[in-house]
Amino acid sequence: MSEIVRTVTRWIFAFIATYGVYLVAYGHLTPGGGFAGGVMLASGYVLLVLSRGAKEAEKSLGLRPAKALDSVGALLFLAIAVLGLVLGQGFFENFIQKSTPGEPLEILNAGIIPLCNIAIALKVMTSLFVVFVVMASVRFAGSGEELEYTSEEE
Amino acid sequence: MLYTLCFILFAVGLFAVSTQKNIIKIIMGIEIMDLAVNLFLVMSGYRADGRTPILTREVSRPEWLAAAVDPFPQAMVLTSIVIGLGVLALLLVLALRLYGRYGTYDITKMRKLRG
Amino acid sequence: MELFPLFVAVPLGVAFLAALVPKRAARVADVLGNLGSLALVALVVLFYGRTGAVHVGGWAPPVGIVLVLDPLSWFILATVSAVTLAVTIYSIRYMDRYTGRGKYYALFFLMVTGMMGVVATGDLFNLYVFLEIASIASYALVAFGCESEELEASFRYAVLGSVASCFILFGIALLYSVFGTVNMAHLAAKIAALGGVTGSTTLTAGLVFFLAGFGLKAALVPFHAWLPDAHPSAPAPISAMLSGVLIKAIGVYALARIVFNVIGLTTTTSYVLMAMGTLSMLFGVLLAVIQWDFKRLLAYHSISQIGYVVLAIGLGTPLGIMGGLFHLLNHALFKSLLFLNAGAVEYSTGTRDLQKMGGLRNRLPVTANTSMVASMSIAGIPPFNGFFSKLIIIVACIEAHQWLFAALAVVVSIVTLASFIKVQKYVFMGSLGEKWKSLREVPVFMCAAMVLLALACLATAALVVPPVRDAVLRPAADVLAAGAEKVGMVLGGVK
Amino acid sequence: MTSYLTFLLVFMIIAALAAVTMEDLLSAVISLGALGFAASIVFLMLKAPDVEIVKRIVEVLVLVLLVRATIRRDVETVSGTRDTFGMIAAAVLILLMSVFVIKVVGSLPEVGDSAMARNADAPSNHYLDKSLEETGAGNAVTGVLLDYRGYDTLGEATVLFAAVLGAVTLLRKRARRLPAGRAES
Repeated sequence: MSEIVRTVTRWIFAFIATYGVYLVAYGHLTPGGGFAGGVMLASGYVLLVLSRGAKEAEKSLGLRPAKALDSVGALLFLAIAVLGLVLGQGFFENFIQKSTPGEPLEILNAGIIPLCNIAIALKVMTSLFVVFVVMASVRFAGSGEELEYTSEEE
Repeated sequence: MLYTLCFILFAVGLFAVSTQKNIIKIIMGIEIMDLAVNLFLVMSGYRADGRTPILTREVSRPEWLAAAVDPFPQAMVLTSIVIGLGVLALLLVLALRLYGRYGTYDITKMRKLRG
Repeated sequence: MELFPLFVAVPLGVAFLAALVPKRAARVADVLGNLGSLALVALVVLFYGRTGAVHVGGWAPPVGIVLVLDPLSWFILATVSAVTLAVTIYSIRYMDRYTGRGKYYALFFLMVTGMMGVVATGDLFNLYVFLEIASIASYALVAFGCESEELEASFRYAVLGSVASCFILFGIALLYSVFGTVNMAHLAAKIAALGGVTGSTTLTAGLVFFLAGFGLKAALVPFHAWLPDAHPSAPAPISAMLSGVLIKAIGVYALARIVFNVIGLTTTTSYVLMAMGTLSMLFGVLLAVIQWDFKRLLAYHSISQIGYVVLAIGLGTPLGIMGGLFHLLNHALFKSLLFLNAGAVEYSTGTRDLQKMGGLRNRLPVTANTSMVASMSIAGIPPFNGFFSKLIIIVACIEAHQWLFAALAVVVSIVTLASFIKVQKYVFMGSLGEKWKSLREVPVFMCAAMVLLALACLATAALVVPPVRDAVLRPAADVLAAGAEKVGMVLGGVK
Repeated sequence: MTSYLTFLLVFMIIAALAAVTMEDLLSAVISLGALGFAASIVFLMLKAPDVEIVKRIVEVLVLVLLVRATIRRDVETVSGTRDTFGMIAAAVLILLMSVFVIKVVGSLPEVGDSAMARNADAPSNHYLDKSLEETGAGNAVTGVLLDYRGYDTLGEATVLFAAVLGAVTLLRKRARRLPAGRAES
């Protein structure tokens, strides 16, 4: 991609990232939430991949760390759910809100909801990013099919 | 009246899935059907001149309660949209691999499997 | 009862962990997978005979989601865990042929999570979400070997599966737009108050959408097009899971739960179900007899045996439902065993064509004997479990004065017997081809899995004996037979 | 309000028909994009901002994915309908749909009054009423998604995880190892 596009995307990525983080952080107070924020951040990274190609985008977020982050995000969300069970109140219990109900309409008072929001956003972002890098790096020769996909060699 | 338009959109999607030869068109047909169902769900939750189901400091609680739109279909649609995206990603990967193997998007040419 | 969500949390955790396993550590994935299935079997044993509801997140049913354990869902969970245990043992050595062991176990346990979620939930939209998990995982698993026909079979299966999911979601949207709730017990109470299906046209429309959607997931006749392509091209352990439990847990169980417990069975719906069941029976077995590809033949037989189950459950009489559930368990066991045998034969000879084989009996003794047990029970030979379940179904048909269906059931059973004699003759009997002289028996893990399933087949024959039957089968059948009225207590007790 | 909605929905049906019947694949994909963005506007008019944000961004990603699959030098345009079997199945399905539409749409409530208003014991009334005290979330939709029905969202995150894992497994370079030592077929 031309030089202009690359610098412009670097700037735009900053705005997209802040908007995405805002959506996640204020998910329970204003429209938005884990999904919207995660998808927004994913589109930011996809912009980087498209403008700088899969190889160079490796620096900002590589494929292998993204896959690991994806599983970690999922495990984090499962842990929050099971934590409710462990604390004896039952699966998916909003244990923080039940024990210490904060003052309403403030940012950090919705118990496990902000935590779940962050876990979901992390997960959605990395999942979509992995799908894009994987599909962007599939090359087709005219005749048959040779995959340049950088999956680990079996 | 609006529900009929949703059904028509669903029928267009169904028509595309069952008749088109091109794989990408079939995938688009599924996308249209999914969209029609999501639309139907959000419409079933709409309340005449209602307000968004988000309580903020500006609006008084009783007035908001009287006019707020149903939040539950919106939660269902949010989940359904992301499921649709997941299915689409998988279908496109299959389509790309099939394109790599057969060199065409035409489903009738891929007759390796007997009926 | 608080630990009931572990049924979903354990396979989910195993799936996420297996995805993290690097490719060099394939054995770690194997160990993880088998530990997971052992944990599931332990959970099933732990929860025997208990009934109850878990309010997820501490919210009462119509507001929150409720997980329900009643004898019927315990029965299906037990079937799924039994087959999962055998399949994970089998795939330790079988999957040496494929790369990406960690990914295989992750997708496999995601499919199991989906099935467990569908069976355990008492909430319609939740059932849709977990049905979607099981379906997406099975689309990817069918095309695990990335060969041309596997990709194509998986694409057809994925397209038809997505259409089915859209139909099911549309059905849920219709019910929500009229009744405002998706909790099964709450819905059942409201529908009963409205006077059953005849009450509102939207309800019949919803029922039609559910029949179409779940019919497609259970491969009933008008919607069976995907099964004969998808099951043979999947790796053997996966086709065993698909035929054995997937089409039952998310197809037949979900259909029965909604038709019986939520909407309530009327004579028209029971006739529609019986018609679909009989058509599947006939179509499946007639197409199966002419097949020469081992796994494709088994796939067609799956369609016909599912027809038996749906016919029996469609009868609506307590005996019919009990026969259907009993056959569902038997079919899960002997059909997965047959697919594992087909996989073992393909593992050693490399081909699935019946004509190329012959006389493998003395080279593959364990496979031959277990396949004999499975063939006898699917064909309904007296001492084996298939005979008893088919007998109960036929008696139930006669008791319900459905002479035509009873006769057809007998005819189909005879044709199944003929088809499996053909299989035994071509694959195991006869003279050993010179090409197969150098064959050795399949690895020990695969034999262990097949022997385990064969013993399970023999053991389930005992389910006919009254004391054992009343302990397991009758309470499960009573849940369905109770239909919509008693559902309040059963499905999470919302009044 | 409903006049705008009907106009947008008619526009969407035309865009859908165009997407399905158009020859050139790329323009078909673009009209699908138009359909998606019109849908997100409809969601906005139906007072569903959360859904609108997610739908808009997902539409962008879907467009990029679809364009990725269609832009290639040697993609010869393939269109037209499938063999007779496809046509018969389509005819039957569409017939079923139209019979159903005529029968049901009469009995469906008007778009304005929601299921929540008609059923007093619908859970949504509880969500709106108590979501602030019980879950602390001003946004009732996020409250429902993450606390009242958090189990759905766990299932939903697994769906995305399964889809991505499936995509990654299907695109790995070498899927099968040579059968070690078994009789070569």
